[in-house]
Amino acid sequence: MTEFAAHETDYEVVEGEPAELLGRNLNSAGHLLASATAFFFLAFLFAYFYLRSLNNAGLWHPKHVSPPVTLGTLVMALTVLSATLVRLGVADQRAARRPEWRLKAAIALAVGIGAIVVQVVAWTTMGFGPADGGYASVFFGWTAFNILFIVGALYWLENLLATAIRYRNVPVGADPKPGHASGDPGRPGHDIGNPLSLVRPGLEALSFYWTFLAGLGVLAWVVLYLL
Amino acid sequence: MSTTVVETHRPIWRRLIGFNLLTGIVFGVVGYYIGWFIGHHITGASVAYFSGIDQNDISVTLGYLLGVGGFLIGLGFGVYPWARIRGYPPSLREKETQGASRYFGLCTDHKVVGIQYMIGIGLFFFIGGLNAMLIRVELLRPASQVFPAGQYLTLVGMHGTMMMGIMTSAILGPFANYFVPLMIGARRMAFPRIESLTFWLLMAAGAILTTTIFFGGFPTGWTGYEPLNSQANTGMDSYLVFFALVGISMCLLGLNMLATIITMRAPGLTWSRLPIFCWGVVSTAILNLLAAPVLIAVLGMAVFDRTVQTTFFNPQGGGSPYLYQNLFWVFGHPEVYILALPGMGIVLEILPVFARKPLWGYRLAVSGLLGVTLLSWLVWQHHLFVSGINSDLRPFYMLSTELISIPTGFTFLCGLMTLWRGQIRFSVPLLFSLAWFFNFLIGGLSGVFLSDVPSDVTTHGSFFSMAHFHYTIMGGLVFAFFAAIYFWAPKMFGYTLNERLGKIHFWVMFISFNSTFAPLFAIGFLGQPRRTVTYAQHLQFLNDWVSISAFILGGSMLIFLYNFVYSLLFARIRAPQNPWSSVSLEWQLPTPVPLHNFDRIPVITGEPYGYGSPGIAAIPAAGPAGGSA
Amino acid sequence: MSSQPRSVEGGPAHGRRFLTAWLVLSLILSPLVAIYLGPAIPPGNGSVEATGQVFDNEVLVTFATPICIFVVLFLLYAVFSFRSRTVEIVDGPPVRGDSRIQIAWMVVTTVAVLALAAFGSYELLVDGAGGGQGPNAAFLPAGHSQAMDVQVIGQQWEFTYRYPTLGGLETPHLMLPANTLIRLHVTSLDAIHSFWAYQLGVKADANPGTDNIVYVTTKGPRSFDIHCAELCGLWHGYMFDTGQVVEQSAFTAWAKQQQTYFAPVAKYLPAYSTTYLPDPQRRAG
Amino acid sequence: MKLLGVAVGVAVVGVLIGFYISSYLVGNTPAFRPKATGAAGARTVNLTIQTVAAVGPSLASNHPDWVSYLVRNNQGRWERSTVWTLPANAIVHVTIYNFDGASGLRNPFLGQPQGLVGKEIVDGKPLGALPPDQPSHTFAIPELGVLALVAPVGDAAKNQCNYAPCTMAMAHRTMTFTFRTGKKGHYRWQCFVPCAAGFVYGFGGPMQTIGYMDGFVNVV
Repeated sequence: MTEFAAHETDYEVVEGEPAELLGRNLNSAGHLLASATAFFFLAFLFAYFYLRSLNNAGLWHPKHVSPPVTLGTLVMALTVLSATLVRLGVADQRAARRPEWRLKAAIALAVGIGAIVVQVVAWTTMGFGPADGGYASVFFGWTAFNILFIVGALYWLENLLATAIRYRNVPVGADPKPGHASGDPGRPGHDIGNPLSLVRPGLEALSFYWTFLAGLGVLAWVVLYLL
Repeated sequence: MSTTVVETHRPIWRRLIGFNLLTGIVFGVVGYYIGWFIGHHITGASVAYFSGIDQNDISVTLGYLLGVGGFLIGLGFGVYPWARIRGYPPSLREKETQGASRYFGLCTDHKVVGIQYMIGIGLFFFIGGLNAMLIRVELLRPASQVFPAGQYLTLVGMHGTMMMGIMTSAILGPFANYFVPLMIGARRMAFPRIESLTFWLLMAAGAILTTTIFFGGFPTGWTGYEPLNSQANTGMDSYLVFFALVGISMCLLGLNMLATIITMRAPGLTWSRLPIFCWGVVSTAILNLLAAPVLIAVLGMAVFDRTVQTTFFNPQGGGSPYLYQNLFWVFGHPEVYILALPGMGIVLEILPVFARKPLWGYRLAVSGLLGVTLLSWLVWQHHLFVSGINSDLRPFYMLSTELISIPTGFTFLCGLMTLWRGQIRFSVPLLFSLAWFFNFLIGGLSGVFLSDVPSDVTTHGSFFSMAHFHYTIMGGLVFAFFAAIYFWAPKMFGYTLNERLGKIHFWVMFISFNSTFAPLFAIGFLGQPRRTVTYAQHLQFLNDWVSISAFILGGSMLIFLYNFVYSLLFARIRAPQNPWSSVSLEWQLPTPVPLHNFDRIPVITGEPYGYGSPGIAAIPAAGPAGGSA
Repeated sequence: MSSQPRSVEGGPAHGRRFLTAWLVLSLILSPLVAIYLGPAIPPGNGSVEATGQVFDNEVLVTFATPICIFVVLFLLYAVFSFRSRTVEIVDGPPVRGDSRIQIAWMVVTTVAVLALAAFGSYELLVDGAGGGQGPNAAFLPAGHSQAMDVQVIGQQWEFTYRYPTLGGLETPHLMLPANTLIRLHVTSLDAIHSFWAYQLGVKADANPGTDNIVYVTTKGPRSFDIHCAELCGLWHGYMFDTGQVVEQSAFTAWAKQQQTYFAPVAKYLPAYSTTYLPDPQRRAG
Repeated sequence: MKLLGVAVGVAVVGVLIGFYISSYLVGNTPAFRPKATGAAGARTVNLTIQTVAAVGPSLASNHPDWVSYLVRNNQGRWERSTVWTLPANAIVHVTIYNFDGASGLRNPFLGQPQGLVGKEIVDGKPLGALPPDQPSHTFAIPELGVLALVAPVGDAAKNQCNYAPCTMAMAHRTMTFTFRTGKKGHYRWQCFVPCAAGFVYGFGGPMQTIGYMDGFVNVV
């Protein structure tokens, strides 16, 4: 009982936590986030089939509404490619092939941004607007939010890549300069023994989530363009 | 408000500069106007009929979103993402300062966030309650008198939305954030920064909802049904943005809770040793995590309908109002249990302490909570019994709705049997817990009427259903909320709340609560629809009775407020470390709880409610340092 | 901190005492509720469906009585006979559950719930119970093929009514012949309304573009209140009206009078249809 | 001392906010009471109102572009009030000058006047019913069964009135009709024509705001 009241703990307690705790946190968080995302897009899936089955005022899918199949397929393909590259990158990272995984991650990032660009082009060049009936509404809503989630995942990827690049010359186990971890050099004292040890947990969680998101992208592609 | 405050000796003007609430507000206002101008630039004259500035939904919505962004950046939420972009590894170093200032900004200490939540939610609970008082003022007379019809609808909508939105976190916010890490022997939440983010998102949302009156209010009530939603003024955008932000906050809160309880339990704390309150949090968090995204999605569709003219809900454009009703209630019904489940957890957590007995049928109680969590997904169309969709499925929804009373019954059985043959010691928390059983009983039984279609045809959308969900939500959630405050305040604030004032508060609140909402069952059966500014002459007596009781109910809240302020700021009677001599983990910590809770992670060797059996180690022995946290 | 617990044995047989009290009270109160309170519950006997609802409410309230008594009595009994009378804290017996009680409880609640659901479903499916059941419900009341069609059109903020059998006559007053099976087609032109004929025990949401059918069998002549029961905008609180059930002869006379009164506008009315979707207005005000 | 300053500041801000909110909550156009003539029980009232496409900045600062009803007050000036106090069981002679174009009805049935004393006169000619695309507005008190139509100004008409106040020199139509106020009560009146430009179904904004296309008739 008295052990509890011993004294106030200092930062080292938290900052000194083993990397595998962060790993477990991020792992569970990645799965939870994926399930939340799934429920989010379930709403749009439901909207698609519900409005399609009702076809109110015969305006579900007017003649002139023709989705941009080619560009849409390209978006989907780029997303899947990016996710695959990240998965390969994880393998490299596990095997301590640091330059290789950094390269793959960079390409994956570029490919993901490419997907966003292509989607924007598709929106601006296609022959119908959001007001053109049920299908157009679902199309715009679904693709827009899909892009939003992709941006989030890419931000995460960029974080990990940036960390890996910033500490590329730090041998594993060495100490960084004070205040590096918080990004606030004004802070005294040390933060994290080994920043690079914190990259892999994030990377593994991300690769799961990013793959899942790409899978949802494939689903969107099937529903919006093939059905 | 907390004794962990260590006064920092910097002049006040120095403390006001930097990332805190003040800068947050300033940045927020700036962000709003930036968004407003952008939006106005986009749709200047491009959309012909957006003639007046006041009708430009795009400007208002963009303004709100950028305003929230600026608010968060001003609070300091921008620092860490920016550091990550530049490649710094994750860290918890920032924002663990001492002093009162930490309550007005981003703080990653879960205990600070818990207290922030309690004060912030209390503020908006107060505003929502004031709206209710004004509603009852209007209903003192059958004809519209004090408020014009439109403003009355805004009052109704703000009351409902405020309560159903902000109060979703009434238990998870203050108490789960504060006590789950203590109960599971952890030093922090899994994601402290997200934890703080959920709170400030909620505050931004509440502020946005209150600004709806600048835009003429909104007429739809808390459900925001389409197509009335698309017809409404720009005040509607405040509602949409508010609820979307609340949804994001709920989702992240649930994610954080689940991650924490899954990964950060102390060694030896198996799932079957988890305190029942944590189980209540788990089941609620699951609903938070999965239901809120549906809400965000459907509100996103509504925003698109209002801004870029999509036709999700416009039957003349290939949409359907039913789509909104379905999706909204897919979220909406789990949301009702998001409000109810934590109450069950709290009550079952408090009873053993004051009955001096182990929780009766622990596994049954847990299965009850999880059963409600599961079933709450299968019942949403009982809100649409008379709306004319899937009428052949009504027997199924009738069955699934009534099935929920089985797991709910488990909670009752466990609670009652815990009292049985106990050594009951009366205290304010116990009184509120017992009242919970009575209120929830009435609420549940009236729910059977609503779930039974032939009876529902008359009661649907009448004051009967209104009385029903006030009995379950206010009688369930708010009573549990107060039970929790009186139970845990000694640990949270270090001072005991005045017992006598507490008992006065309880009796006034309990009696006036029942005399407010019991007559509403009759009013509903006698044919008064919800949300109407007028009603039939012969119902005036009952309505006046309800109004006066409601004013007394409001007064009881002031008694509590007085007790709270008086005990914490003026009386300042130091609370013992374990005033209820409870055996659960959070009470074994010193008061005030040190910054990182445990200098050595405890190893749990026994079940959480070891009352009456000395054989079981009541106090978990402290294990080797490090452990699993 | 916690001293030796009291032993479970000894003390009066609380369980038997409580159960007897509960049984006695329920046996006394439930019949009283069934006889006196039950029939008094609205919506009354304005129509066959309303009578059915009253019966339904009677069954439910009778069924709820013993449950209510059980919990309340249990709380009172426990509070009064198990309160600790010692100054120092004494623990109760460490009882952690009793599988027999748990199983019994589960069985009882499950049976009760299933019985309730079955009863409610039966009551619903025989005649629709006066609730809106959409355009194509599978279960229809007997003799629905001879039902008289009346259309209820909700708009902001007034209900108007069309009689396809009277040449699509439209009128702001709802008049129904007595002792007839009526098929109400409820629809809306703009926002969602809900047509609630209180004394007839009828409620059906009016959704734009939807034909929400509800059957009601009128009884003798009477007047009944009509409310909008779904929030529909500014004047929702003022969207009420009074309808009449009259003898067949009076009904025909009234119909003739209305047809002459509303002759001028008749030629402008659209052909009778189950739903109407006028074009959205985009013209300057 | 500092605490006191904070307290005072909070109090001031709170009072200001409270004042704003309460002024919003009870905010309404001022009630207008036309002069009534004749003995009690058989009183007659003359009510002159106009409908205009946009109420204009001089009469409404916050929504200058909204369509609105205006009433001529006892000094003969147009004022924006849609809350009128009328004596019980009185004969009310209403004159409507309409400066607005056609919007069209959602429910053509509402194109025929109802519940009036005698016929509604449009520019001197009695009105049977208006075709659905014609009506510019309606003046309806559903609880009294009163419904009067407002005929439109043709799109081709010269010298259209853009926003209030409009002069009689501008293109307009004149409607006159008479109705009885029933027993004492608090009746709402509204427009059934979806004339709110820019809102879904044309039924937002002015159509759902007292002071524009909605109001009260207080029968005392």
